[in-house]
Amino acid sequence: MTALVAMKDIEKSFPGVRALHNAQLDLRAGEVHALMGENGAGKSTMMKILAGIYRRDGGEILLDGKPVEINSPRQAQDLGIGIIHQELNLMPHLTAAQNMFIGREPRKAAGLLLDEARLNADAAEIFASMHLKLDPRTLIDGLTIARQQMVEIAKALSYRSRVLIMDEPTAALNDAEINELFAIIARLKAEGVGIVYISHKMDELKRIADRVTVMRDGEYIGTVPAADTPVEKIISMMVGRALTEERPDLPDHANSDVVLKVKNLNRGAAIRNVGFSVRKGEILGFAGLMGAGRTEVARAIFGADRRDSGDIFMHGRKVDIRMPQDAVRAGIGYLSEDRKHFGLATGMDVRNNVVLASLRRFAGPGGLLREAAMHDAASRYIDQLAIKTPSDRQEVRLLSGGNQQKIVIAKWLLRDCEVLIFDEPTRGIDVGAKNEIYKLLNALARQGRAIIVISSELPEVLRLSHRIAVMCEGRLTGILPGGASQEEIMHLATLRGEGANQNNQPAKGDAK
Amino acid sequence: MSATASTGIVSMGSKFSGAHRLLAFASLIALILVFSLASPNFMQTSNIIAILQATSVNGVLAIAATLVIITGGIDLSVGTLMTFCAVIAGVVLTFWGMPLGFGVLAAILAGAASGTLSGTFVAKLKIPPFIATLGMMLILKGLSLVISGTRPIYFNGTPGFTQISQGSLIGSVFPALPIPNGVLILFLVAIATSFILERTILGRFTFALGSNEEAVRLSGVNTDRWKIAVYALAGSICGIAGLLISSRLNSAQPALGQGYELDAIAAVVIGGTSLSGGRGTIIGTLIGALIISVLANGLRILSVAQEWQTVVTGSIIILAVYTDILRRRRL
Amino acid sequence: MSATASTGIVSMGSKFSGAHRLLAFASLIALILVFSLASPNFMQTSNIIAILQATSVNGVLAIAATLVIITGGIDLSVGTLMTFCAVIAGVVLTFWGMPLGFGVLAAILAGAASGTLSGTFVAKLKIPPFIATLGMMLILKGLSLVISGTRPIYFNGTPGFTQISQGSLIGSVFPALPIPNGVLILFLVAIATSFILERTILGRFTFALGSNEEAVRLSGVNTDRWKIAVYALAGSICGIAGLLISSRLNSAQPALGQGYELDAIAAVVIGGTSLSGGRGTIIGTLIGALIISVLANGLRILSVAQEWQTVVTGSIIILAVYTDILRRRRL
Amino acid sequence: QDKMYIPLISKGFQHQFWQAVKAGADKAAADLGVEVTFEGPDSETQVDRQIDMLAAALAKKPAAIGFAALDSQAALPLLQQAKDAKIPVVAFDSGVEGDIPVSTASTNNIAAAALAADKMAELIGDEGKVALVVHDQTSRTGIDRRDGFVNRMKEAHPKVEIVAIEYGEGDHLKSTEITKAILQANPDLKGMFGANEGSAIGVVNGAKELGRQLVIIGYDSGAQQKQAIRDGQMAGAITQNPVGIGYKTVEAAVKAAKGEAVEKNIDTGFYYYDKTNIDQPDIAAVLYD
Ligand SMILES: Nc1ncnc2c1ncn2[C@@H]1O[C@H](COP(=O)(O)OP(=O)(O)OP(=O)(O)O)[C@@H](O)[C@H]1O
Ligand SMILES: Nc1ncnc2c1ncn2[C@@H]1O[C@H](COP(=O)(O)OP(=O)(O)OP(=O)(O)O)[C@@H](O)[C@H]1O
Ligand SMILES: O[C@@H]1[C@H](O)[C@H](O)CO[C@H]1O
Ligand SMILES: [Mg+2]
Ligand SMILES: [Mg+2]
Repeated sequence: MTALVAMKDIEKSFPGVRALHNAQLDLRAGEVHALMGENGAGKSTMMKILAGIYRRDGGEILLDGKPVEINSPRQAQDLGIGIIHQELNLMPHLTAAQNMFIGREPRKAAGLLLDEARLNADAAEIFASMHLKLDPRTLIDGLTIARQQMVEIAKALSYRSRVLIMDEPTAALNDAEINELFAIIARLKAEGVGIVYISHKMDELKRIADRVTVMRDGEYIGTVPAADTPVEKIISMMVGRALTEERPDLPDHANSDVVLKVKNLNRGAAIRNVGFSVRKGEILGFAGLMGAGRTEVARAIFGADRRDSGDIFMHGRKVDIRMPQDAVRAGIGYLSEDRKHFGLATGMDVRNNVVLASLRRFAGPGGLLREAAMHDAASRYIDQLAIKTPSDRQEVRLLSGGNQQKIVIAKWLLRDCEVLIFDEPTRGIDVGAKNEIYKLLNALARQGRAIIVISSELPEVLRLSHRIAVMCEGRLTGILPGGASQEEIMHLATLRGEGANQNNQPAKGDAK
Repeated sequence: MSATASTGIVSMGSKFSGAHRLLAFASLIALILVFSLASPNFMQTSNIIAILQATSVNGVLAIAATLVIITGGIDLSVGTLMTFCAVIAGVVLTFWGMPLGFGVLAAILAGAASGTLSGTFVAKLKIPPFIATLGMMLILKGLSLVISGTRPIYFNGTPGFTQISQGSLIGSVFPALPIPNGVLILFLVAIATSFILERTILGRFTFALGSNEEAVRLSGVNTDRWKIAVYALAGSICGIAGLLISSRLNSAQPALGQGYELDAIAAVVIGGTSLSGGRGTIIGTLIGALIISVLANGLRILSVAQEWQTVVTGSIIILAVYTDILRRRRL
Repeated sequence: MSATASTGIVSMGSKFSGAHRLLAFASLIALILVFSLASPNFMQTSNIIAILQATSVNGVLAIAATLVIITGGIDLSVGTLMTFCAVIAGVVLTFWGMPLGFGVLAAILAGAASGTLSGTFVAKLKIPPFIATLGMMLILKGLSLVISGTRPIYFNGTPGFTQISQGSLIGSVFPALPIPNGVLILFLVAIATSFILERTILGRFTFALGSNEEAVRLSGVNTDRWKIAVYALAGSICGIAGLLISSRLNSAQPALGQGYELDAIAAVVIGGTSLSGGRGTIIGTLIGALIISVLANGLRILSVAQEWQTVVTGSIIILAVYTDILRRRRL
Repeated sequence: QDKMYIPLISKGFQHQFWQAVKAGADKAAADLGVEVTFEGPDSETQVDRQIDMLAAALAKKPAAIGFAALDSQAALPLLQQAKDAKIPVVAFDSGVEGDIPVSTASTNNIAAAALAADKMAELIGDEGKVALVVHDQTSRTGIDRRDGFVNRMKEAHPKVEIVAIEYGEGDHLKSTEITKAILQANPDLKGMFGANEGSAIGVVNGAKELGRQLVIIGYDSGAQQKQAIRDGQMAGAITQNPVGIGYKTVEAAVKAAKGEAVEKNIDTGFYYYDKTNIDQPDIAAVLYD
């Protein structure tokens, strides 16, 4: 059978970067085709060419065996090609429904007026099919990243495309939502839609992919069937070598000093009486479903949001944190889950983003900046985290999503805080680099830092955490030891209602 | 990007937009109260009408500016475009002696044409709106002088012309309410523009462009065309302003106009529309324009020395916006 | 957000910033060439000096505006702040009869104080920069009139005062180069500000604030303090402009200043600094300011009728920026 | 009502000329025991702003109004309103067209500028190139002074050539730059006329900065202009009698409000002053700082 889409010998360069060289992909109707590769391998670029956003420098694209020119997003749409972008592309001031149907609004009164009722009904229908409980009239601005991502997915579905590109759709989703998405994918597949699926979550391959195409450094490496290719094989195709997985070590911290202690933290309905502590050298994982309030807790501790009540102690001494700068001064760093809005100055270069939280350290007399030292620091992390960038002067905006995430991590590593809170640190990061980051977190812990990792990926929480705090609806429903099972976590993560409140009692397993 | 910081606050505001809109009147009401208490001459029908009349031109200009600002742009040419349109009406009515309707049409079309040009500069040539409309501001200013022969054009040959702003349709029906047509037109323009913004596809794109133009483009929309349409609509509204002012002055004053853009933009921003785009209301702009004229009128009625009027106006503008911010934060 | 559309263009420019900076002169050079060919009176030492001197006040104001604009803000008060500082110098030197140095210091400190106030409104009270500085513009305008008694203050009691702008240190060393001190000061201010922007922590935060203020705040930086510092620096630069203009006119003219902000901001934007913040250069601003004065001077030398001067100026501003955009796109 | 209230709506506020008018009005107010306010728009182009000021003044139910119209026709409806409300209007400065004003205290700007032209011609030997820096291209005073000067030259001094007319908004700095460009373009320029205080000072500054000697004739007074005349940088200038205009306006308004007869036209006069007569008491009386 002829492929639905065939991309051949695709070439694409940006100033100073060859993003694609001899890249190829063929997609059949009714298949899920995973596109895999390290951060910066060229996956997004390849798909943007298919979606009419970038113009290719060379090669050809065949649709149903016929060559096509795709010069604009509009043309791609007309050809039945839809895309869910890696970076959210929403209008924050518009509602979910308005976002989904922008440019395709239902009209009334002979096309003169918008039919807002039908717009909302149409959106609600799609949400319902996704089992998504969301009022179509909600402003995007007020949604969490995860829900914004769901809106993007709903939008893509509304086009009823024959080819659907999903660029890391699950990066911001939790398990329940991922399950929902996979059910949708299965339905689309049955309808004969061809799906290109990009993800760094290896476990997803086996669940939904039919075939896997691997890219490395912008080049085509190979296409293999998903079912009978071991994940290790795919990983080695991606990184060019085999990866050894480090077993988590679960040291006992019961006798180490408590570094950070949080008591009676409250903020509206989002945080209810949360208290816990983290010891020197310990990694405390935070698990929970979307909206459980983990991010809120982290932001409140960090002083990014005001809190209604609650005390924070460092080494037993109460610290007054009103603004992030107070937190950083007290030795607490927070890596936000939303890198684009809260993590990066995307218009600035790699170097300046890496040093952003430590800039004072590089300022000499008269505020003069020591660029050479800044360059050294940035270069160190570019090497250590394998950040793919032409130089430390490249604008961050031009890096691939995963590499942007690494820069945020580098920023906080350089700042060297005693307590580091990582909110979804590996979002969008490739397997190889993920491994590096896990190693790094472990090393930081061994050096005596107290670390909090918030992650929606249970395997990640399980693999990293020395203890696991679980939240549900703004409450801390329990703290489990490192070896806990997924079932135990899920139990606490769904423990609703007042009874679940730990009422400031040290949670199970919490250090006394 | 820099707008991100405020999203938290604003989004909450929009949650309570009903209450908030009501409260946005607060600064205005407070001002009116203070002036009413301070002088018996303030709260009189004739003075209220004078205030409304004084608001009409700036109000209409501010409505035009609101549209462009919601797209994330700025329009510095509203003032001189108004004058240009007035001059065009003068040419058609006085120089060519054509009937009233043609003059009205010519002014509005001239506005639309100029807006289309600005919009094209911005959308197609990617010239920053500040520069495109600054250029247009100067071009139109010069052209008004050239076309008019640097002299006011009087409309004495078209007796109906002064009625556009100074007559009172309402007053002829309800003699107790001699509200001048200029004020009526301001409210009609406000209602129509509000309707376009909230109910039509053009309005939807106006907000969408200001919110995230790239996202709109990636959705396959011809953003350029819509942006040009917004500028053209804004331009034709400036044409209406041109009719209002020249009808009020019974003359097209070719040198007037520069500097008016600042008052118009100030009304927009006082009214809560964000200069970074994506957010704004016509009712807010109306309130902003009213705050400015109530302030000017009230301080004059109180016989505040002119140099102090300026100081007080500056302070109250800051205070009014601050009060609004506090109120929204508290909600 | 709305900046996204243009990002593609800008990024490429920045890669070749060396070449691009050189090319940014192109519009300026082209203008100079055209005028030189059109009139033998244009390319003469005395006229070049006249152009430079005509640039000095606007150039310094534009440098101040550049700082604020890079943070993503806007400063409408630069013109009236300049006047206010001039009046303060007048008070210190003429009313109080203190020595020259005190007047200079007072002007700069007054500027810094006013900038600190604007910055505090923006950073602490979260008042949009447009409103905060619009309010300050009016307040300062009024205060200048009040303090001076709505009369110019002359500096006849301080003979050295006119030397600030009109003397020529360079000329006293190289008699062939009678470049007035005003021009020298413009360049010194430009170099110093450029240095601060590119090399110091204040400069880095200026860009960072304009790029993504929230990200900077969440990096544990006291963004408010740095923002206030930027406004204060901008204010003190306006103080220098106040000294330049009053030295040149040998008087503090309390009524002058409003309207100057537009020329200053225009110079900034023509110079390639983005009104959405995070990007900009002082050299660009200088070029922008020079384009404006070359244009004004050249058209006058060619005896173009004033109404046409305006038209041509508007067109060339659009054209110059468009050429710049095309050039960057091609790179 | 204790004191009679008389608002003066002028064409400007911040110029020294207007401040002198205000001073005269304030003096009359003190002498006659009435209350006076004085207001004017920022620029002489802002016809509608002046109308708004007039409307606010009417709302205060004044005994009489002093008004210097930027455009008489534009103000007609409000003036009619004043007339209907029996509020007498006294026109000042360049007057108000029509029959509404009970009295007009104004300067004949055309004649004044013609006098400047005659003086200019005399000083440059009745031939050669001259240029004008005028404060406004469209305002009554700007037009009258330009045309008064230009037409007089054409009629009486045909060998004098006017090579440039530019407008500098009365802004000292802008007028300076304009002057320098004009001088640059016309190396053989013999004289320049600055049509108000800011323009005249600009011409003096521009000539000084370029080190050019030429015959400069100014308009209005002010400390700087007087100094320039004393120093010989400026040959002479026309002055009106702004203090007198202000005083007479209020005086006439008070009379009219009381129902007394007032003179229809009060010519407040204009004078040419130079080094020789600047300290004469009659001239010194009409000059201001
Ligand atoms: N507009 C651009 N300008 C310059 N370089 C770019 C641009 N877009 C992408 N690149 C570069 O092209 C390469 C491929 O990027 P791409 O985004 O396709 O990677 P990716 O495989 O999607 O990575 P990730 O898994 O991190 O999303 C990277 O080196 C990136 O920095
Ligand atoms: N900026 C915001 N505006 C309004 N509500 C918000 C905002 N951020 C979070 N919320 C709400 O606060 C609650 C807690 O969200 P939070 O992001 O802290 O959850 P989380 O446990 O970190 O989950 P996630 O996996 O989604 O990050 C949710 O109901 C969310 O919708
Ligand atoms: O006579 C006055 C003054 O000269 C002023 O400077 C401009 O307006 C005129 O009416
Ligand atoms: Mg990608
Ligand atoms: Mg979270």
